[in-house]
Amino acid sequence: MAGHHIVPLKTNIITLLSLVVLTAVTVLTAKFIHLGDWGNLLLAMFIACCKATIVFGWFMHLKYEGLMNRTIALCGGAFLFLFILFAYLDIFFR
Amino acid sequence: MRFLGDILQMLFGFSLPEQAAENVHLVDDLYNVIMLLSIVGFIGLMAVMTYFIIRYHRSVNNKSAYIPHNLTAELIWTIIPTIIFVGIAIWGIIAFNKMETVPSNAYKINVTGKQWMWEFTYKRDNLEVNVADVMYVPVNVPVVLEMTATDVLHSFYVPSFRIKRDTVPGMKTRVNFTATKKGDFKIFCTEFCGTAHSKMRGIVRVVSQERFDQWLNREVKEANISDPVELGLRVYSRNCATCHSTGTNTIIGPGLQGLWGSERAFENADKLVADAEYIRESIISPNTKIVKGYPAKMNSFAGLLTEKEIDHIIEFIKTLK
Amino acid sequence: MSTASYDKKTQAAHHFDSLEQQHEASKQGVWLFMATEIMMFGGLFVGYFIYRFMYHDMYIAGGDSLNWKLGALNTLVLLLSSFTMAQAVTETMKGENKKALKLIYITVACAFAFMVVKYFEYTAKIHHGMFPGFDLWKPDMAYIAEHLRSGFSIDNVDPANLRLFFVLYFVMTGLHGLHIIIGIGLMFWIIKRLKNDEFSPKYYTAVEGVGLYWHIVDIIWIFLFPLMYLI
Amino acid sequence: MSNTDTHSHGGNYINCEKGLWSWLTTIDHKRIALMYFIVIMAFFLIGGLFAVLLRLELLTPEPLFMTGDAYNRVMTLHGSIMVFMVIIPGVPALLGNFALPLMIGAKDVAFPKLNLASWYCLVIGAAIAVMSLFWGGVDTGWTFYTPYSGKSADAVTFVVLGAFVMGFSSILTGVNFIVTIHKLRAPGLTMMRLPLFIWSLYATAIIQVIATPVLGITLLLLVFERTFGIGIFDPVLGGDPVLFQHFFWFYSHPAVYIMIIPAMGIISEVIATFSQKTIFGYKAIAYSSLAISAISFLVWGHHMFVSGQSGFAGKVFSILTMLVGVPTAIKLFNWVATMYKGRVKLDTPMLYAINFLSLFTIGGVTGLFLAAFAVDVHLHDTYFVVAHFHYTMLGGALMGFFAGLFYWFPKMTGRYYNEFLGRVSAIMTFVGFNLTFIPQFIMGSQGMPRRYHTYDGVFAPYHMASTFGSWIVAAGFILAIYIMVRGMFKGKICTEKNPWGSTTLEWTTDTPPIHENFTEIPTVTGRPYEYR
Repeated sequence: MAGHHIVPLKTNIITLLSLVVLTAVTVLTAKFIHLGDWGNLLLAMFIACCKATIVFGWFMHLKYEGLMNRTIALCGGAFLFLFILFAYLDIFFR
Repeated sequence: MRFLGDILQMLFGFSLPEQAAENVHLVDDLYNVIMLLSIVGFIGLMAVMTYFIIRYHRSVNNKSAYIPHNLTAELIWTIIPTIIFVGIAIWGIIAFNKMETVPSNAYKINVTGKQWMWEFTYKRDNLEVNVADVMYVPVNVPVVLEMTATDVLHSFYVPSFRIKRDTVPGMKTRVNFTATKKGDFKIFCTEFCGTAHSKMRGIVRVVSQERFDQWLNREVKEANISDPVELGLRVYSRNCATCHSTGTNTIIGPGLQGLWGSERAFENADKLVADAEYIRESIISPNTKIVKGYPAKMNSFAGLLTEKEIDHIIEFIKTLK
Repeated sequence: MSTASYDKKTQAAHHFDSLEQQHEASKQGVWLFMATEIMMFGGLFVGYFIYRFMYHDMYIAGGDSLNWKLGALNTLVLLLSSFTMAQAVTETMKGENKKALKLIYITVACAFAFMVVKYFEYTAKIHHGMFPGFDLWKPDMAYIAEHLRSGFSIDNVDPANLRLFFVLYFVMTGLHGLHIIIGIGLMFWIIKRLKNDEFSPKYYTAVEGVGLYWHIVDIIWIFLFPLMYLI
Repeated sequence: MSNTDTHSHGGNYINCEKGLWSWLTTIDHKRIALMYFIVIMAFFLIGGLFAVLLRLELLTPEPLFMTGDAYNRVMTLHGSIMVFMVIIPGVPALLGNFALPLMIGAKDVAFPKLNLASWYCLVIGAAIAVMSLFWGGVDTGWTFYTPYSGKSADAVTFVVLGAFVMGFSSILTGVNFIVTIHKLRAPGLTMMRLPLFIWSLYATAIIQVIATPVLGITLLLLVFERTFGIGIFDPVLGGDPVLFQHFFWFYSHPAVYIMIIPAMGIISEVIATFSQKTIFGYKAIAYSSLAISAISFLVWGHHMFVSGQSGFAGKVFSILTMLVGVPTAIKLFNWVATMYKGRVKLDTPMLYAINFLSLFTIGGVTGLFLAAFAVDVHLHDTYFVVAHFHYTMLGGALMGFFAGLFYWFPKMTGRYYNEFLGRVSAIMTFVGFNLTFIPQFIMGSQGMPRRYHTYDGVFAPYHMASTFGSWIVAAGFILAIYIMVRGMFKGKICTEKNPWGSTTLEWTTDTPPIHENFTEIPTVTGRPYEYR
């Protein structure tokens, strides 16, 4: 069954390093690159989403999981994104 | 569209309130069309259902057919409702856009909703006039209301003009109309705002332009009269009348007649004679001394009434023997 | 080491056909619960984005007055704890309960470290009068002005709206801290069962469930850190 | 293949264990369903009592026997009890818990202990909410709009905490059902052979899992605002009350679909069985359940057209609200088409199903008025809205709920209810309901605002008619509950496995089912409604 895939130590270490690197990137870009308020916000969110997908994929074994668990994780994110989108819809044009 | 409204009114008594402003016919036409579609749809579906029940009742029919689905029928009753529903939505949006556009020469009135009364502020050559509960409006002149609230959510609703907008504390909302009929039209508060939410009603009085100017001049003149008792009465009528009567009967708070110099018993403090200091304190922080037998319902007026206005109220209460 | 209180779980509960089906069912149940965690914190993130759009200067001032170095340290601590938790799950799947136990201890240690850093941050904020609740709200505007980045001036920072930033800061990081404490409780539960040597390559559902929970708590901090401290 | 379980011995699930403790610690989904029956019916009667008190008070324009505050408290309690304690847990927790494992050939739900925990969440949450009565009740309306709910001196914190705890009952039931439907289906039972009630429970569970947490965080923020004095929605600090409405309605509109989709599932079952005919358009009904639960997350703005929300957002929400109406219309047409060339029999469940069809159609079409932007400006927060949501909630969800209760009554209790009185109660509720709420449509279109304790004399005749109607509908529902309770203890014993001649799995096991539901797990070969 797909559920029993054992993630080797090497993969876990690579995942950890990539997360630490991305944290450094997000700190540097936020502190030293000024792209205006929207630019910074979107860049920080993009990096955070990359880190989240890495954690979802490797640490939480989503890469080795069946379709159902992936759709559940995706639904959580998608409905949250729609909530933010429609809330902005109201605030932007008020 | 007019005949449609009359037929429906005759048939079902779904009469909408009178049409007393421009663009109101937009709402009524759409309302009547949806009503017609709904009645046709509902009666049609119920007729078909009733026919099936009678025609295929178990006592009459003993062999049920095996019809799992029928693509054409399903496509028809998917596409047609979608077209009708989205069509109604688009019509509703167009009608809203027309009602929403504020003409440039609109006359501005500020509306403030506060717990359980409406207050209207008119500007006339840098002089401000506050009026309570009755809003005078010239006929056939586009009017825009800039609205806010001081404490909780309220909602300014005039059924005859088909307009409604919440008044949100800390936010300016606007609504506009052009009254076409003279007369008094009811104002309701339609956002729940507490104990006397159902008493928070007012009147839009639509009058001719001359009559309006004459009224406004008198209000402006009155606004700067000097007699404190007269001013006290005006402040009383705008802020205190909803809960305190000038007699002895209780509305929500105690009656004010004979208050000056009388002995007052309190729930949470010992007795004292009512004097200027006591009245001022019970306006600024009402809950420190609550009169026996009354709920702690009064909001503080700190920041809402100036020192001068409180003095006028005290003068006015002195005259209430 | 007490012998296992009951033999290693090889039989599924009465309504499941096999242990495998029970494992898959519980994992899916945990994933659904993770979706609810995402949506719950999501509500707070929507509040954050909306108020950030409405009171931008206040958010810049509030964010700058936080100590981003402590935030970065906390992020690294949580990432490390995520790694050790993931590795612990791998060890349990391989049957190495001893190693898994050590790794879980490290994860719990990281979680405590995170809470200690949080404690210092909170006391510093309260010391500067920035706790929005009760009547502790006496914002030390000089401190905020001093930390404000260039290009933004202190005079268009309205203390009332600034309080909104700190309301969201304390609610979001406080709720996140509460979830860390729940995580620590769960991990002590796993430690007790590891000591009982209950888990085996055929049955390790509980460890994987707690692992998923811990990773979600880490992801929420991954989003919280830049929003609060950096931008 | 089914491994024997230590503590299941002779008799059916009701009498296989004795004593209150065996009930309070049961993990059998059928027993938990009966425990839900007691809690939900008790709160339905209390909520209904408050409704009759409200209508009695509104008989005359001037106050009759309540003060302003008392009216607001009764109005809020009626709303909160009916929404949080009766309709949201109603069909999914009670009938869903009983029928789901039986209909998919499983021995129990995936997480039985979690199932018991959700029952306790509901009871503890309800207890916390009812405690507010001792501190003066709640007078904010069931929507708890800030800033009034932030400032009100009443015990709002208790009801809000109660609702927060009850939210967990909903989430845990949702998680339980999704995993059960995915993992515990009988062999041969593919997704496209699932009975339609299971499809509706699946669609409802998705909403319960995704939307309820947002209500949880909203209520938590309101509790923080009231207890710690942090003013997140407080306009004095620049907080935005409209943001609270966004948070609240993001949950509460999908919540109205939590109420109605399970009832729709029951109607599919009842109409197929009592027409003895294959359901018409199985795929259409199954997919429209999913479509409704998906689109329901994008329409909440139609509650805020006039609340200060931007015009543009209102227009987007108006069009999306119309789209969510389409799958509902498809279902209605498919149900009526099922009766075509069937062998219709008007037993009590079928009468309640026809009540559902007629009343819910009115509820649906009046939704068109409220979704059209310009008309909603006039009709928002008037009695038109009150009548609309009663037609969908009472006429839809509750009629479906009672249809389901009477439909599965023989299987649940092993006894028959009184058929004649059942039909009388169905007709009484239909007549009383229409007499109560048709006048409210007329009042609403003439501008009678909602939640008014005293009102304008011009609306008096409508209120009077509505109050008379409320007595009849109350009598109808009391009769229905009386029939069920009496039937449970004194009804004619029913040992017949399939009293209605239905083809779904729960009618293949014996009445009332044994603890493990099936002596041996059935294998499914065809589609669920094979009435040849």
